[in-house]
Amino acid sequence: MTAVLQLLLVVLTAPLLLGVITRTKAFVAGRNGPPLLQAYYDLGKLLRKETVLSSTTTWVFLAGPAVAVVVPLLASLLLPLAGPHAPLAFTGDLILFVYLFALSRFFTTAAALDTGSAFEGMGVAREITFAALAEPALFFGLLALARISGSLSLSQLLTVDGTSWHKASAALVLIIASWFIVLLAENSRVPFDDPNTHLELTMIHEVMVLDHSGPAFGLILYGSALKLFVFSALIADVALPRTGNPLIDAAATLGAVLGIGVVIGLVESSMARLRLVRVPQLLIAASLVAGFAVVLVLR
Amino acid sequence: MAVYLIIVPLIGALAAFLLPSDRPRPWIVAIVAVIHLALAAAVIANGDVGLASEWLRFDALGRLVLLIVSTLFCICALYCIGYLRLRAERPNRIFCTALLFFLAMTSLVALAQHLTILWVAMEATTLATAVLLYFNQNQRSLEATWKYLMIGSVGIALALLGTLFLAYGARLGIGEPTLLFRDLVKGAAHLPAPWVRTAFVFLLVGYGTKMGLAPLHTWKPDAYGEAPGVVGALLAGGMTTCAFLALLRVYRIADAAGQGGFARQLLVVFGLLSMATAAAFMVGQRDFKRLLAYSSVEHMGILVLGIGIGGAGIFAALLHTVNNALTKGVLFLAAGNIHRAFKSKRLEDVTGALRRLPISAGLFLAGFFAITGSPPFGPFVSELSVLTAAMDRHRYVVAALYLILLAVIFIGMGSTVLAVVQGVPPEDAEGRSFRESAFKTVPIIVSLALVVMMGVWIPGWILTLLHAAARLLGGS
Amino acid sequence: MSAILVIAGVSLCMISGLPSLVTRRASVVTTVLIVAGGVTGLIGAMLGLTGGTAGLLLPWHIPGGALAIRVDALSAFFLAPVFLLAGAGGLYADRYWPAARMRAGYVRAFFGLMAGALALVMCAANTILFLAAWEVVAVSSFFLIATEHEQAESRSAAWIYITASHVATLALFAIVVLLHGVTHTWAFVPLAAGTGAIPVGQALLCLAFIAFGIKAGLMPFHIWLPGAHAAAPSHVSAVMSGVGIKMGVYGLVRLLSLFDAVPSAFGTTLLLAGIASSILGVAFAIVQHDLKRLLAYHSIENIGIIVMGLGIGVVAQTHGQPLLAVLGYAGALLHVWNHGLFKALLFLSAGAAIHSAHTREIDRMGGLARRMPWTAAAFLIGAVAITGLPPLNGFVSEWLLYVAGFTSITGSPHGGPALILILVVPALALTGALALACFVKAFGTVFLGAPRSEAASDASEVPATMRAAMVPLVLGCAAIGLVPALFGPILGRAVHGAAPRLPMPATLAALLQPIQTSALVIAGIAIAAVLTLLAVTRRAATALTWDCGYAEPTARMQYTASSTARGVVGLFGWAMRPVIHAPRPFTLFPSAAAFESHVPDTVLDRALLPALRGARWVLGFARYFQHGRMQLYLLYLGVTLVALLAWSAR
Amino acid sequence: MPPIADSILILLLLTNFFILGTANLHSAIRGVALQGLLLGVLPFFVESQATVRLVLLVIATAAIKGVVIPGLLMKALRDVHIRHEVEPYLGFVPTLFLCAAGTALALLFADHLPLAAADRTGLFVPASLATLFSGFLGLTTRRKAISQVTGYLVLENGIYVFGLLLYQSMIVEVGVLLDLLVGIFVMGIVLNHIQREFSSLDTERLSRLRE
Repeated sequence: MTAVLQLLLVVLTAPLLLGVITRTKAFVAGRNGPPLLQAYYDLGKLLRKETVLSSTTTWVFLAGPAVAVVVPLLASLLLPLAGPHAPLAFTGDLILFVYLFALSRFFTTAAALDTGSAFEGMGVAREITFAALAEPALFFGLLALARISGSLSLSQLLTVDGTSWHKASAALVLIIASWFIVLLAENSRVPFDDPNTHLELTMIHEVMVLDHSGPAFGLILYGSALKLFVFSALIADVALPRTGNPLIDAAATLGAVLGIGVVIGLVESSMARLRLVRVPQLLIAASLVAGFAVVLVLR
Repeated sequence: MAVYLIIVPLIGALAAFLLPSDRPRPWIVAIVAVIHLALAAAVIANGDVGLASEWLRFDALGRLVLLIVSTLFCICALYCIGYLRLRAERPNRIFCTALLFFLAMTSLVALAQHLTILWVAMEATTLATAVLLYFNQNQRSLEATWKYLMIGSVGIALALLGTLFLAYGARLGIGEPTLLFRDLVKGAAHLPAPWVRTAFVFLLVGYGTKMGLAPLHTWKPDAYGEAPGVVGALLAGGMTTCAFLALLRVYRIADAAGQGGFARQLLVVFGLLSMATAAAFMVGQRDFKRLLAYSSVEHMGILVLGIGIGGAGIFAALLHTVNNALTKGVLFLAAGNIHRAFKSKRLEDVTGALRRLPISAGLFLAGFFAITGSPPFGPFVSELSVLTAAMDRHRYVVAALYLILLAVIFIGMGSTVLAVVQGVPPEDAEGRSFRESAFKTVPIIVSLALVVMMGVWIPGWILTLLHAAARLLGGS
Repeated sequence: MSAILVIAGVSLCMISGLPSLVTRRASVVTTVLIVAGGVTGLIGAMLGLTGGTAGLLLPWHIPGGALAIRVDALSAFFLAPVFLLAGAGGLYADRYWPAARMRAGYVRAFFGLMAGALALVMCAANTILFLAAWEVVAVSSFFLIATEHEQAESRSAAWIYITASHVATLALFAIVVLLHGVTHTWAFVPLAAGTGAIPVGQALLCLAFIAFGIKAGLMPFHIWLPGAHAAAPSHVSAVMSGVGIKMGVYGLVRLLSLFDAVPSAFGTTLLLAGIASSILGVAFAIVQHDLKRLLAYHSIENIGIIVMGLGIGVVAQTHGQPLLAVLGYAGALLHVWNHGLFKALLFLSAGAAIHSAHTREIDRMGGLARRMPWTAAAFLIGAVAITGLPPLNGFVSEWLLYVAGFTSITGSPHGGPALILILVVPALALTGALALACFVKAFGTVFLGAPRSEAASDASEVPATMRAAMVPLVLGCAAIGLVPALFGPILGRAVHGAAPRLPMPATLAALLQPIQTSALVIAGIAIAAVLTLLAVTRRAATALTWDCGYAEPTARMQYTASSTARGVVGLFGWAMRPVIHAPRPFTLFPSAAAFESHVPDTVLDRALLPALRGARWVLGFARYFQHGRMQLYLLYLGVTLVALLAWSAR
Repeated sequence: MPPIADSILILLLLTNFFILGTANLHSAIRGVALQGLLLGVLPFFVESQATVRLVLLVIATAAIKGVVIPGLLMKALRDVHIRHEVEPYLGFVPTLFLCAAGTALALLFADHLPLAAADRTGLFVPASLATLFSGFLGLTTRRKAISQVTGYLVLENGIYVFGLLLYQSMIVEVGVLLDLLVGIFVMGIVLNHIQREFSSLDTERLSRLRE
């Protein structure tokens, strides 16, 4: 029951998050930008379009988009979005959560290299480098949470109750901060990357998908929306207290996620992209912040 | 019957000397060698103690050395057939005569129970080998011979003085200046300590020079470097073994006279010093025959180290004597082939031997791995046993130094050996004439096979012989 | 029974090469023999894993030696991959190194010898037999590395290998003899209680760290490994890297199992060394241009992961956290299997690629996936597995270690000493991410995109037997990844063999159950999704790669491996010092120029070799003592005599 | 032990100094010959009753050590046309000092060796050791091959001196004589070859084999 609810929540509302972000940016910029559901329209259009494949490519090229959609869906099943327990919860599932995204990264980057285009290679180089820096931050946060909750399953790990907020509020704040940075990096948002720039040389994620078209490209867009949603939900889970009632919790999650979307929009409209050389520094800072959280909880 | 071990080679030497033509001489040497080996086998098999006389008789040590020398000589003699055919341009009368004389004298060393006879025999081997060294009759070999002769004679003279000191000690302690091994050991308790210690020092330096312990080894690289490979093999495997036997006899007396501790101290020092010297000179050695000379220095060091450690070390040292002799046979003979084929023994000219003469180079490489203590070769067992003995005696520092030096030596020796055998041979027609005929390879293969046997399946009777010899020296 | 099968397998492997040595036509015989040996031994090992301990004792006429074979759970666990890889490698070699090729008999013979001796090491119950087999492996590997000794590169690789390996052997001499000193037997028997605390025990542990560290290729003892694995024929590299370096791990585990308590400091040392070699190993791997060197550095990384696990086990055991210890040992041991499988798979498929593209340079391959799809698929599976991604086997073992790390932070008391184990988590995270980067680069550059050289564009799929040799490895990777719970009991026995004082771990299977479920789910859904998308776009039109308006992309314009790695090199500048030969254009119209960059191994090229050169220079002074004048030589004689006389007069 | 023996031994030591001190090869060889003669007559004063063996020994020793071998060396010297200077590596004065020091040390060392009552007064042991030592000096500090042979002869004389203490055991002088004979005989041959090959007896030419 909760599983279905949660799955529906993720599958249906993920593109909405993109809409919220663009609307926020438009609002701040004083424009009345695209409609809230623009992402849905785009997906619909792309699914109807025909596909053109590069002559150098192999099946790996299409494995990328497929995995990119499957992974966030599976990962979402590990999170307690509706109700206290995730549909799929066991000791050590947190590691699976992180490694699922690694899996998708492997295939998306491989798909990019499959085209043999210099630009996409460039994107791959950046993606894998930055991801290597983002991963420790994620794990430091998980370590701290594990210490706080004394559990190795996301379901207990993320349902932070008042007492532990009372105990380790500082650590939790640090974790949320660092994870927010990770979220921006992993989903290639400003200040790491600008999803709607058109200078291939400056991009990370967008440049890797230059050659995809039609349904495959649609899947990629949808996949990135899902990924953004799942990461936001992860942070939301840390922040939110749980009632235990699936519907209420689901609503709360959705609200929080959209809230995070608004924050992202504000960030994007308030600052510009970083120079690439600065990106690692910011990510290492994020890792240090999370590491500090670990130190706090161990103290 | 044992006396034939000496007489037969002497007759052979005479025959070789009188024979007018060069061709058949190597065959005489080979035949005599085979007969000698058969005799030796018979002597060892039926535990023949030799003559009735107290002066010449076999004990376990003598049998062991006889076995080693006779086997090695037989291998070398067979090799000589091919070698001397290759060097047909040289007259070989003196060479063959000296070879057989050498065999007779080494047998005498093994047989001698009287220190003076022992000494005389050693002296005689010195002379015989001096003649052998000069086979090439060029300036270099002459220089080598001269140095060998001078240093060797001085050493042997010192040994004589040491012997006399022992005799005087006997005169004081026992009453009559006997030099009979048995009497000395029996009456050792009464020998005055200062004489024993002084005598031991003189004999150690004297026979140590013949063995080539550092820093008395200086003749070795020149001699081994300039001599034909087969002579090198006989020196490194035969003569040094005899000198070691002489040293063992003396050690036994000193030990019985209560000077064992002092003697062992000296031996350990000499052993480690020899290994260290060898290591220092092997690293970056550009001449692969001199390299083998230093390897011989190293293994003489290991031998005396084993004795110096005492206890199980004595057995280990004796075992290593066998392995060392056989392995040196492989190395020197194979090196001789490479030297002949490339007409040089410097790394500058010799590379890719595996390509030009696969068998000899392969044997050379195998010999290298054998001598550095890799299974399944004999030295692996004996070198490990030496280490075990050191640990059992709680000589941890000695053990550590031993291991470190072995490592350095492996590095030094390996870089040269591999440079010789690996790579692409230089493109020159010269030396292509060399053919790996059966006589030039089969004896080496036999020798290697024996080394493998010593590492995989030591025959029971050899073990019993070794144990008996070790017991003779107060080991376990 | 199992012992007999194992020994039969060993002998079959060892003799397999002889026919090929005799005549070129016997290549098939060799293949049959070694495959038979592999299968026999594998069955034996499996029996040993499921059944009880079995032994075999034959006399051996050397002092202290005895042909004593003992197949307990631990030995069997290490034996299984050895025999599997021996068989696979032998099959692969049949066409990879055909009789027509130079030194075919030589390669086949030494390969069989090495594989057999390797198995013997893992089941020897007599220390001298262990030592002998160990050295036989070392020497035969040396000959295999030096197969193409005409090339200076493989000469030096072989030389460095045999030197390092001999140092390890001498350390092992000391270990064996010390063991004999404390136990008074030449068999592996448990040491007296408290041996870990006394000097002898500590000496044993230090020597073990050196000897087994060198053999396993643990940083900073890894110097020999990259060159050796690059120079050897691929099927040899597969065995050397897949199971050869496990010899060190086995020795370490076996020795530790003899102690009743190992000092915690040793565990910490293992942990830190493991972390260092996993991170630096993968960092160095990323910057390699040579496909086989790249894989070799990954061996260093994976050995690091294994040793990390052992470190966890030791530390946890000394601090009384059995569950944690079990997790550590289990992770380490399972990773021994996994690494054996996927590393061999990678080497075999890489060998196939090299075989068809006639180069080891990553940047001269490319586009091979279209030309040799099977090899590409094999390599991809290996890559996903070694990166530790679900749903393949690499993930399972790394997951166990992660869980150990997390358990240490949840389970240990405030400021508990075991908290150091949490270092495992970030270390594994970084390693995993970098490994991903490295293998995306490798797979992408070698198999994807457009061919970067003539040879690569003319490449074609390798013969069936070579592909067949990869099949069992693929199956192994998949099996352990998808149904890990099946292997729980086996793993439990092995762990018990490795740490007899731990309670027999029964929980492993239960622990792995959810992983199994999710792995199956992931695999199912992902494959389904990919297939549907392929079906949907079956009729898709094809065009040139869209290169942002540039309509004529050439292969040379592709992103190279080294530029893909640049970002990471930047991060590790403190450990790696790249050497860059860049052209400096000074005219208005600079002429054609070449850019070349490579990263020398910091330990070997920047520390060790210079030190050795220095030592050699110093030793050079000894020459003056042997400078030809006989008077001087006689002087040595006299001085020695006088000195000894003085000593004797004391 | 009659005092005459001791005085002969003193003479022996003096000849050591002479051999090391002289700058001329001829006189060095003459010194060796003198030593040989001295050693030859020495047994008379060691053994009281004259036996046939004694006489034979005296004649043999005197003949070989005093006449034959020096003669051989002289002949060698005549055959090879080299300058007759000794050409030492180490100057004469330092050599003599060393020799003196060696003699002193020999006396010291001999003290801690117990002697039989009969020999207690004698100088045999120190004289033997001192001569041995000066023989070594001759071997190590001289350049010409011939003077090295003379050095070796002196060394042998030292051993012979000690040998006389063991007059009873026949074996001793047999050893010494044999050693001398073969040693010098072979050396003579080799010298001959050296002369032929290098047309010189300067050992500088003989130092090509080196590291």
